[in-house]
Amino acid sequence: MLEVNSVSKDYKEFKLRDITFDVREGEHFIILGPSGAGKTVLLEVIAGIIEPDSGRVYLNGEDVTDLPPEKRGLAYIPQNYALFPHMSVFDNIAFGLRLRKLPKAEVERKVREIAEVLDIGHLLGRKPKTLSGGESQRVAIARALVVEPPLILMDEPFANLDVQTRSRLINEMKRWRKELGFTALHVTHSFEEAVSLGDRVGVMLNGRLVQVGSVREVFSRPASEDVARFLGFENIIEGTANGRVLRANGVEIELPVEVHGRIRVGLRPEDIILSLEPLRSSARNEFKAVVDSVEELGPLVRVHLFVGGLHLRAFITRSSMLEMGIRPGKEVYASFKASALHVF
Amino acid sequence: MLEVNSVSKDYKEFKLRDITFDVREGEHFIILGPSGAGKTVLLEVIAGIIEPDSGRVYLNGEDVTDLPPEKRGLAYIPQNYALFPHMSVFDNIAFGLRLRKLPKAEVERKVREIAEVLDIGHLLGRKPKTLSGGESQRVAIARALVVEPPLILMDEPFANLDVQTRSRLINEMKRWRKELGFTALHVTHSFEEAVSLGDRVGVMLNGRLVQVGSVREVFSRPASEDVARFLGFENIIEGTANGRVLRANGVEIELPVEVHGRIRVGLRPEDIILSLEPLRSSARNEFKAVVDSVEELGPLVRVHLFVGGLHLRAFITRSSMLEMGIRPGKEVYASFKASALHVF
Amino acid sequence: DYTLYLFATIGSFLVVYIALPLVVIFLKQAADLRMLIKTLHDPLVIESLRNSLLTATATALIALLFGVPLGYVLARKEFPGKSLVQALVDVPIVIPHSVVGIMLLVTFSNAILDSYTGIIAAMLFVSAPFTINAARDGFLAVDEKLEQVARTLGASRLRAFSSIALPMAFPAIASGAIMTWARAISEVGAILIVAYYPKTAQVLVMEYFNNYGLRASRPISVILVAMSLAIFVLLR
Amino acid sequence: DYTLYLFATIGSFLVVYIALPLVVIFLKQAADLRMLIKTLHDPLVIESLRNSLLTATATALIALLFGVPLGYVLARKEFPGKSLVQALVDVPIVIPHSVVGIMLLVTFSNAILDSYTGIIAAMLFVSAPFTINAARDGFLAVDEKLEQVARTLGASRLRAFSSIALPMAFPAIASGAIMTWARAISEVGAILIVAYYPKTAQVLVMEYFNNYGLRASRPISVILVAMSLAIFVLLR
Repeated sequence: MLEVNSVSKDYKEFKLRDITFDVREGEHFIILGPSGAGKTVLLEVIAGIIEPDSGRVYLNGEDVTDLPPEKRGLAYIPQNYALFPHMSVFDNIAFGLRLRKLPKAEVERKVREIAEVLDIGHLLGRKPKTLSGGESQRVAIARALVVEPPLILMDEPFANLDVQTRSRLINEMKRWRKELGFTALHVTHSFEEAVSLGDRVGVMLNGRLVQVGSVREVFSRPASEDVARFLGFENIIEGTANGRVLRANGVEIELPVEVHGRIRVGLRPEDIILSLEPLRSSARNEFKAVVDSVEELGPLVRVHLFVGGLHLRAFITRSSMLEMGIRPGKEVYASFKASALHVF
Repeated sequence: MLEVNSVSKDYKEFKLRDITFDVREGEHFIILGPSGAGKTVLLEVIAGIIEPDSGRVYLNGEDVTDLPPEKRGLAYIPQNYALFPHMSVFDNIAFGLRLRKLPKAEVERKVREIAEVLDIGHLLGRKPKTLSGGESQRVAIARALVVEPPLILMDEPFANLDVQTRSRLINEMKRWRKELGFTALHVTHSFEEAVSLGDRVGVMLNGRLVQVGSVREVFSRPASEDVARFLGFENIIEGTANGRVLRANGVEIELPVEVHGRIRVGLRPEDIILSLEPLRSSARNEFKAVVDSVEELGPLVRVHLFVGGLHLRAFITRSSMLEMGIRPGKEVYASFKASALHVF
Repeated sequence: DYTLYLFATIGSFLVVYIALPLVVIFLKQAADLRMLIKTLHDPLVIESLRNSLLTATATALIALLFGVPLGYVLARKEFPGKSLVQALVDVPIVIPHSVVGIMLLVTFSNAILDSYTGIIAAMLFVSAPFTINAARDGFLAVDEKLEQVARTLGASRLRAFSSIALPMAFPAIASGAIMTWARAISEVGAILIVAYYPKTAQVLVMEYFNNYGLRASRPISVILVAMSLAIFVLLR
Repeated sequence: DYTLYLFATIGSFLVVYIALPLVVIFLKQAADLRMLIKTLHDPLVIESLRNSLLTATATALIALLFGVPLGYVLARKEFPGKSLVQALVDVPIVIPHSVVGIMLLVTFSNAILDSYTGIIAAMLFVSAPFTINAARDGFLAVDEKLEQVARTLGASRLRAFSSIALPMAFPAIASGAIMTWARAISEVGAILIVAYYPKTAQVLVMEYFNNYGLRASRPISVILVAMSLAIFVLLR
C-alpha cells in the first residue's frame, strides 16, 4: 500500500541514499537503526514534510511525491508527540475531524469512541502539559487514528517513556491494531520494539536501508558486516580460513564450519569469557590476552583486549571486573566457543 | 592534612549533610558517588568557593573555613577543566606563578618543567580551544600543580574523555603522583577510577558520606543497603531467616550462612541466570518466574521478574533476550547460587 | 566580598540616575496638584493626548498587520538575502530621529507633511522593528513539528498558521506590539519634522516648555510618564 | 507554498518602507552634490558634528564606567530588589523623549541647562541601558568557574575580574557601548528641551529644516545616516 522507490535526500547532517521498500496493507513495519541513521528524515519524506532530492513515494498506487502533507492523509506521530499545548485533549483529538467538517455530534462520538479504546476517556478535559508521558503518547495515537488514516507513521513512539509504561504500551499497541486494524510504519532504535511488534523489519544504517526481512531472518542472518556490527557482533575478525581453522594476525581460531580463503567472522563481546587461569575446556578457543583499556557502561564493562595483534572487545560485569582486578596491562585468558563465531 | 568536620550545606538542588572525613599527606583520596550526590558542592566548599551552612574545614590544622579561595592555596580542577580560553597554554599554566610575582625566568623554567612531566611541551603556544579533551586535561593539571599546592581537588577529571585517553591518563596519573608527590582529593562516579587510583575511598550518597575505607573493604563489605545498592546489588530481599533458609513473600531462599530473624540480603542482577528449562543443579536457588518488563541498556538488558510476590531484576545480554524470546508475560526459570547472596 | 560591594556602589550611580528623575517629577507634581488638575481640563492637552493615543495605536496595528507575516517568514523560511533583511529591520534604532523625519519627507514629501499619516509614518519607521522581532522570536519558539502534524491531519499551511502558530506565539506578539506602541508614543524628533500638527502630547510638552516654561509642561509629562510606566508594568 | 509567498508579500511592505527612505535620500543627494560639498564647508555644520561626536563619545564612556560594574553585579550576585533594578534599567526605553528632557530639567534644573553636561545627561538617560544590558549578558556568558579557578590559583576577586571576566566579555561590552553611542547620537527630543545649545548635528538638522527647508537639511542628514550605517555595519 506504501511504496518508497529509491528515495534520496540530503537534509542537514542527515543523508538518505536510494531507499526502496514497501509496506503491505495491515502490516506493522519497523525501521530499525541507530540514532543519526536518517530514520526521522525518511518518515518526514513519506509524510510530505520534506521533499526528497530524488525518488518517488506511492500510496495505494498513486504517486504522492509532490502532494503536500494535508493531501496525503498519512497520520504522523513525531517523537515528542507534538500535542497542541493550547488545546484540551478533546480538541487535540477532534482537530482532524473538524478539518473534515464532520457534524458536531459525529466529532463528539468518534472522539469518545477512540478515547474509549485507548483508555483516555477520563483525560479529555485536560491540557497536554498536565499529562504523563504515557498519557501523552496515547493522546497522540488517538489524534492520529481518529481520522482513520490509511497508514500511521510513528517516530520512536516509546523512546521517552519509563520502562513499565513502555512495556504496557507495546502490549496494548498489539491490541489496538487488532481492534482498529491500521497499518503502521514505525522507526526505532529499540530491538525490543522490533521483536515485540514488527511483522517485518528494515535495518537502516548511515542513510541506507541495508536489509529487509522478518525479525528472525534479520537477527539470525545479518546481510553484511555492518548489520552484524549493529546487531551486536562488535568483534569482526578477518583472516585466511583453511578448513576449520582461521589464521588472523598470527592467531589460530577454530571455526564452526569448513571454509576456505579470505573470510571475516563476527563474535559478540558477551560470548568472550575472561578468566585469570586457563579454563582447559577442549571445545573452546582459548588465548592469553592483555587488557588494553576498560570502558564502563553502567553495570557492564567493555574490556578491550589484545590477543597477539588481534584487538577484541569483551563484556564483563562490573563486579567481575572488581573481583578479577581487571585493569589496563593485566594478563587474562580469553575464551569463546567456536559456535559463537558467525561466518559472513 | 585536610580535615572536613561535619560540613552541611544546602545549595540549589544539592544537599550536604554532616560530612566528616580527612585526607592524609600524600594520599589519593576518592569520593565515589552517583551524579547528584553533591560531590561537586563538597569540593567547592573545600576550595572556598561555596560557604558551608555549618561545619569547619581544616588545612594542616589551621581552620580555613572563612578564608576566600585565594588564601587557601588549594588547586581546583573542575569537570570542564575551565582553561582560560583567551590565554595560550603557556599563559594558562603561568597564571598562578605570575600572581605569586615570580621572576620571569623562574616562571618560564617552572612552566617548561611541569609541561615536560605532563608531556605537553609542544602545546605551550596553542589556544585552549584547539586542544583535544586529553590535552586540555593535562594542561588543567599542569596549571594546578605548577604552584605546588598542598592539595589538589579534582572533579570527575576523566569523565569527558574517550576510553583510550582515559585509560592512558589514569595510568599516567599514578606516575605523576610518584614524580611530583602531591596529595589529591578526587570525586567521581567511576568505579574504574576508584579501583585504579584510590588509596582510600569514601562513598557519598544523597549528600552523606556513608562509608570510608580502602577500596577492597568498601566493595566487599558495604556498610549499608544503600551502599550495596549503589555498588550494584540491585535486588534487596527482605524476609525472615531461620538457619540457612530465608522466607520472603512466600518464597524460600537458601542462604550462604546461618542467620535468624528479620534480615535483608542483596543480590546482583548479573548473578541471576535465566533459562527456559530448569537447570536442575542442586547448589542453586531456582524459581519459576514471569517477565514483567524489559529495559534495554545498550548491549545489556535488565529484565524485571516476578517470583511469586518477589520483584527481581536480572541482567542478560541483548542476544540472549532475542534467542530466548524474552518479552513481558513470558515464563522463565531464574536461578542463583546461595553464595551470591550478601547478608547485611 | 569587597570587590562586589565596590562594583555595586559604582553601578548604583546609574540606577539612581534613572530612578531619581522618575521619583522627583512625581514628588514635585504632588506638591502642585492644582496645576495638574488645571492641565487635565486644558482642551489642548486632552486633544493632544487623544492624538498621541490614536496615532500610537494605529501604528501598533499597522506594525502587527505587516510585521506578523514578516516575522513568520523570517522564522520559518531560509531565503537568499535573509540576513540583509534581518539587519535592515534593526537599522531604524541607530538613525538620529530628526534624520528619520528628513528621510521620510524626502521620500514621501507632501503626502505625509503635517497630517495624521505623517505622525504614523514617523512612528512606524522607528517602532516597527519591535513587532517584527517579537513576532519572529515568538514563532521561532513554536515547534515547527506542531504545524507539520496539523498539516498531516489535513490542515492547509494557512490553517496550521492560524490554529497553531498564531495562538501559541500570541503572548510574544502582544508584548512586541506593546513595545511598538510605547516606542511610538515616545517619539518626538521625527514627528517634529514631519508633522508638528496635528499636535501630539509629546510635542505639546515641548511647545508648553518653550512657550510657558517648565511648570506648565510638567503636568503633561507626569501624565505621559504614568502612562508609559503603566504600559511597562503591563509588559512584565 | 502559497501561504508563505503571501506572507512574504505582505511582510515586504515593512522591509521596503524601511529601506526606501534610506535609498532615496542617498540617491537624491547624489543628484545634488554641490549642496553636499557646500554643507561640508559650513562651519556651523562642522561645529555641530563635532559636538555630536564628542557628547556621544563622552556618554558611551560614562555608560561604560558605571554600566560595566553594574552589569557585573547583575550577572554574578543575587540580592533583594534585583528584579526591580533590572526593570528600572529598561524603563528609559518607554518614556517619551521630550518628557525625559522635562524630567531631567525638573530634577537637575540649571545644572544641565544648555550645556555639554545637559546634552550628555539627556543622552546618558536614554542610552545607558544598552551598555548595562550588554555587559550583564556578556558577563553571564563567562563561565563563573573560570573566575573561581583563577581565585584558587591565588587571584583576588578584582584580579579574577580584570584578567578573566573583563577580557572575555569585552566583545559583548564593546558592542553594547557602540549601541549606546548610536542611541546617544540619535537622540533629539530630550536634547531639544535640555540643551538646544551647544548645537548638536541632530538638532541642527531640525533647525536648518525649519529655517531653510528640506534641501538645506538633507546633506547633514545624509552625513549622519552614513555615520550611523557605518557604525551599524561595524556592529554586525
